[in-house]
Amino acid sequence: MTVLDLLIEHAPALIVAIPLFGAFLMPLVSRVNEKLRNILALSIICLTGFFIWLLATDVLARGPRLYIFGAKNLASPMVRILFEVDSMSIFMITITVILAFIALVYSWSFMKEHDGLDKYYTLVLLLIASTLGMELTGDVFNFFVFLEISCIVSCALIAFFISEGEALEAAFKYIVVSSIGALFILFAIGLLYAQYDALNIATLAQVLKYTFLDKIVLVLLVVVLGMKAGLVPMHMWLPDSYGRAPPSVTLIIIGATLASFYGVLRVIFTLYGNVLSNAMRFALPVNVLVGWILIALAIISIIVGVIMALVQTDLMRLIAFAAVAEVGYMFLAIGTSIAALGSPYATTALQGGLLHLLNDALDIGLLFLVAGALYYATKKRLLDDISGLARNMKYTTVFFIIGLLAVAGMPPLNGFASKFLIYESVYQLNPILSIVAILCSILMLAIFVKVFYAAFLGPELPGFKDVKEAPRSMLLAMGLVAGLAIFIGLFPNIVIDTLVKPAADALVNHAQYISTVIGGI
Amino acid sequence: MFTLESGSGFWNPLLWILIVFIAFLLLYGIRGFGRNTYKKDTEQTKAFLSGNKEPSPDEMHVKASNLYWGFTTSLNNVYTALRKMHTGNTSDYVLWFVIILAVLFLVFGVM
Amino acid sequence: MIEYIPFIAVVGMIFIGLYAVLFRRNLIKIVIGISVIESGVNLFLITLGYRDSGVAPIYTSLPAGTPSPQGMVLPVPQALTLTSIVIGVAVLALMLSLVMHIYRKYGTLDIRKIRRLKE
Amino acid sequence: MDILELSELSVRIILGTLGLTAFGIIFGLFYKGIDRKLSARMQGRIGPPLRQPFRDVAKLFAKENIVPDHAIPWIFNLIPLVGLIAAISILLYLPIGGFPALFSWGGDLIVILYLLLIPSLSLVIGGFSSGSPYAIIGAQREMATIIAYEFPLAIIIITIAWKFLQKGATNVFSLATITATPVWNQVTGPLGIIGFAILLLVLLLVTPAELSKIPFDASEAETEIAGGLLVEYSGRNLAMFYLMDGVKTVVLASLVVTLFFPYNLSPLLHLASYPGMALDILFYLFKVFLIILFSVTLIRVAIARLKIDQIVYTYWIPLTLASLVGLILVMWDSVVMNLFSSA
Repeated sequence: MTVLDLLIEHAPALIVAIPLFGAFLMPLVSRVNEKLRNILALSIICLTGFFIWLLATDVLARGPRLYIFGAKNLASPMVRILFEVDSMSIFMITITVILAFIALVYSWSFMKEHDGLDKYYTLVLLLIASTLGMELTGDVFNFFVFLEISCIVSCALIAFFISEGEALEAAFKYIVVSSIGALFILFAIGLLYAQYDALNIATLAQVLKYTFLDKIVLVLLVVVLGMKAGLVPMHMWLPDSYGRAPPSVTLIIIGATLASFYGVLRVIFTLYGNVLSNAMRFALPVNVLVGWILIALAIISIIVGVIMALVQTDLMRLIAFAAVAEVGYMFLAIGTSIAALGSPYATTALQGGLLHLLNDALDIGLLFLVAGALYYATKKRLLDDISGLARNMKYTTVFFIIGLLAVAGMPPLNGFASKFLIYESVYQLNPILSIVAILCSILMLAIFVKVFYAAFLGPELPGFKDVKEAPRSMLLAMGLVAGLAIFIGLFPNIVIDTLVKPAADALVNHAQYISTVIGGI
Repeated sequence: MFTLESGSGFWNPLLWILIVFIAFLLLYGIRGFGRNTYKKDTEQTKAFLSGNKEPSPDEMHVKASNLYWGFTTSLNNVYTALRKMHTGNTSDYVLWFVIILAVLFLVFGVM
Repeated sequence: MIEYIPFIAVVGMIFIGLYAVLFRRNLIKIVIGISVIESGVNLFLITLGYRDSGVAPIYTSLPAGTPSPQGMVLPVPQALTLTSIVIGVAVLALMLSLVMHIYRKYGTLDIRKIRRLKE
Repeated sequence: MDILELSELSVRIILGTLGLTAFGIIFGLFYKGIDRKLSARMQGRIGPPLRQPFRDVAKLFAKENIVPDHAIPWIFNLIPLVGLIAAISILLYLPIGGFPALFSWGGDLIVILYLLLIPSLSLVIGGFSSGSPYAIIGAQREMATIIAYEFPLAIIIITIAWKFLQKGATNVFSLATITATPVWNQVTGPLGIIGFAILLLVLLLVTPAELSKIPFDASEAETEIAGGLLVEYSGRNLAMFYLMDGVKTVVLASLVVTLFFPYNLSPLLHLASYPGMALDILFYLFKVFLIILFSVTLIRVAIARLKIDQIVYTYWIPLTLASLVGLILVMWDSVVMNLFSSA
């Protein structure tokens, strides 16, 4: 066994362990040197990224991988902490690590003038570790633990600007909502354990029978994870917390939110994959029912998201409402693919939804970075207070234009590629879905054109004569995201073939996920 | 290979970029024939206000919250309802969660 | 009937906690409500692992004559509960510190007055 | 793809772009001239000569190109060009002159729907970037108009695609599929025909708003906001917008022709080769003329300008309802006919 094999074998554990270990190293290194700490944090992410790359090449080529803590094999009883990595997990951890890298590059200049940065970096790395853990784990209880860690850490990060009362308020709302949600997840896990004596997803998926208690579990898991992903009408914590968190970490919090979305996918496609299409309710297969419920919530999310975003005056809150709408697009796509399980357009919809997940993270992330740059340059949050910044902030303007076009789904940027797939698949289930999706994406365009006008165009106000362009590290971070957005927009097929298609196949093909564990006994 | 196929249609970004690039070269050339001078720092670069005296930029600036006024007023009912829904009260956030939970329990036949 | 009492208690605690979160206005009471929900869920997990007249699942100090493993309570729910309690303490501490800071900034603990972020 | 195909493709792209740019600009201006002449005659005036639009462009090129103080110069100058280029790029995806579309494998109806947004969007951003209150008011009205008419437009496009899908076609958004078997051949009964007729009518009413013509030109409204979003534009920048307007007219008329009247005369008359082509081109130009006559000239002569809230209302309530009725009729078409045939 070569060193490389060994590294790949232990990669799933290392991917979580390295940022976790690094997190607690941060206060120590902070005492030595600030710059060293920033470099160390970045290199920890790079190292994690390297392991993710190793693991990705292996998993994409050879199928799912199992990592069992404290044992070579899985023996009965099946209660072991285990990580299971399939192409879907690979897709998610790749997104998370990209977002984390960009956020850290951005933080370098953005957070420079604040104190308490040792804690900041500790929290950021912990959040990254917990998000990666949620996406890698093959065990429901483990998922709960990582979810709770990410919820505690996100809350602390949202409250980071502790001198503002609003940040505290947002953090309190976030922790109330998400800790109640997490407790319900724990309750659901207890129900599952009581029936099947197992905690890992694959075993549960195999023995699940869709009993009365399983229905309760399904509803609890989907609703809680849907809330954590930001489905209307359970979205209200999202604008509060996104709007008040430091813009440099909003990107990572988006990653954590998307991990909850991943949880929904795991629950529906893998955990309940065996039973959904067989069970009946109202003379309909349950997968159609689940799909239509998600579609209904998604449509409400899209509409409420854009309509509320149109009247927001606080820039970051406005972007957060747009993020709600974007989450709606993802749920629309996966709802369609669940409702139409097995038909050819279900696959297209699923791929479109997953690609949109990536694009949403990048586009909304880019807009938050731009909003952060504006905040950094002007110290103003309200759109009414700023004007004519295109004169002094040329690069930021260009990045904002890219973000605007991407988030509104204009060709040839990445948002168009995924929305294109979504429009051209969901209309087959019902034409109205596509119509609403198209209309709301145009409203999204109107919203961000308004932001563009308010922040960048318009006359030069006297207060902004000597506003400076954002510092270099922030420009670099924005440039990286913008570059990715353009790349995915121009070569969508490359991303779809290498990452999205395997992920979609892994979701649909849950038998493989199960047999990896069952065969590993 | 570079064409994104959805099963219902196609989209080839590279082709579009090429077309735009060629058209840009051509039209930029054509545009070059036009006159590109004007008298800087004279009356003619002031904003056109039907001959009224130009107020300071602060007063002339149309604020972001006034934009799309016609659209938001025509959706006034919707906005009133949505504003009522977004109370900002944490208990209401949890209440919505409980409501959705209850509705789905009903739909799935638990209750 | 008697074996159902813990489950009834679990449901009761969860509903009491939810009631506190939904209808009490004081932040501290909301935090207490969340704690009560958490205790309910923990009680649920513990109850799942309970066996009538079972002993603690420690092999080295097993009382003589106990059938193993049938005579022991299940260890896994206890491990889960311990983890959950630890997490619960962290959440509780964080929430209480937030409440403290909020009181400093807003000068009130009434949840209806702490809503500068709305619409 | 070998080197031969690649070179053929690149020649197609280059020549197609150059040719269609020339076509779009020349015929756009030509149709503009016809439109002005006709509307003048309808109002009892003599009207300008047909070549007046060409002269206008030539004159604008010779005028000063003023960049106002409050504008952001690089956006202000770039935007008219972007709009014109986007309008021209649509022509390559549409069947022009009775020939199949040049690159129907490169973009479909959804792509065209989005590309159509870019010229309007460029007007909006151009207006916003000029920093004059009149222009800003005009630009926000234009944006509201875009939102308004996009609703019925989306319904029309999705309905057509859905109908083709029900008939078992593949690549239903592709214009090649739609021109191969016109929508009127997809229906099974009178309900479908009525439905598509309603959709056609709505599309004809969407067209003037896309082109911001009276009665939907609240964004320009010369009499109240002095040209609106174009108020600060002059010289060659204004000429670019002028050309864009002409090209968009051709694009939209061609879109209507493609969706609803993709018929050619040559198979009917058994003409082949060059005479057939010439006839098809003439027939296509005639169809485009008819569309422009109905949806631009007649409407603009007959109706006065609407206020912006009336525009939003018109598109979101009556026209959206009408197109939804069209959608439902098209959806029920086969169902109802099946009922009859089974009974």
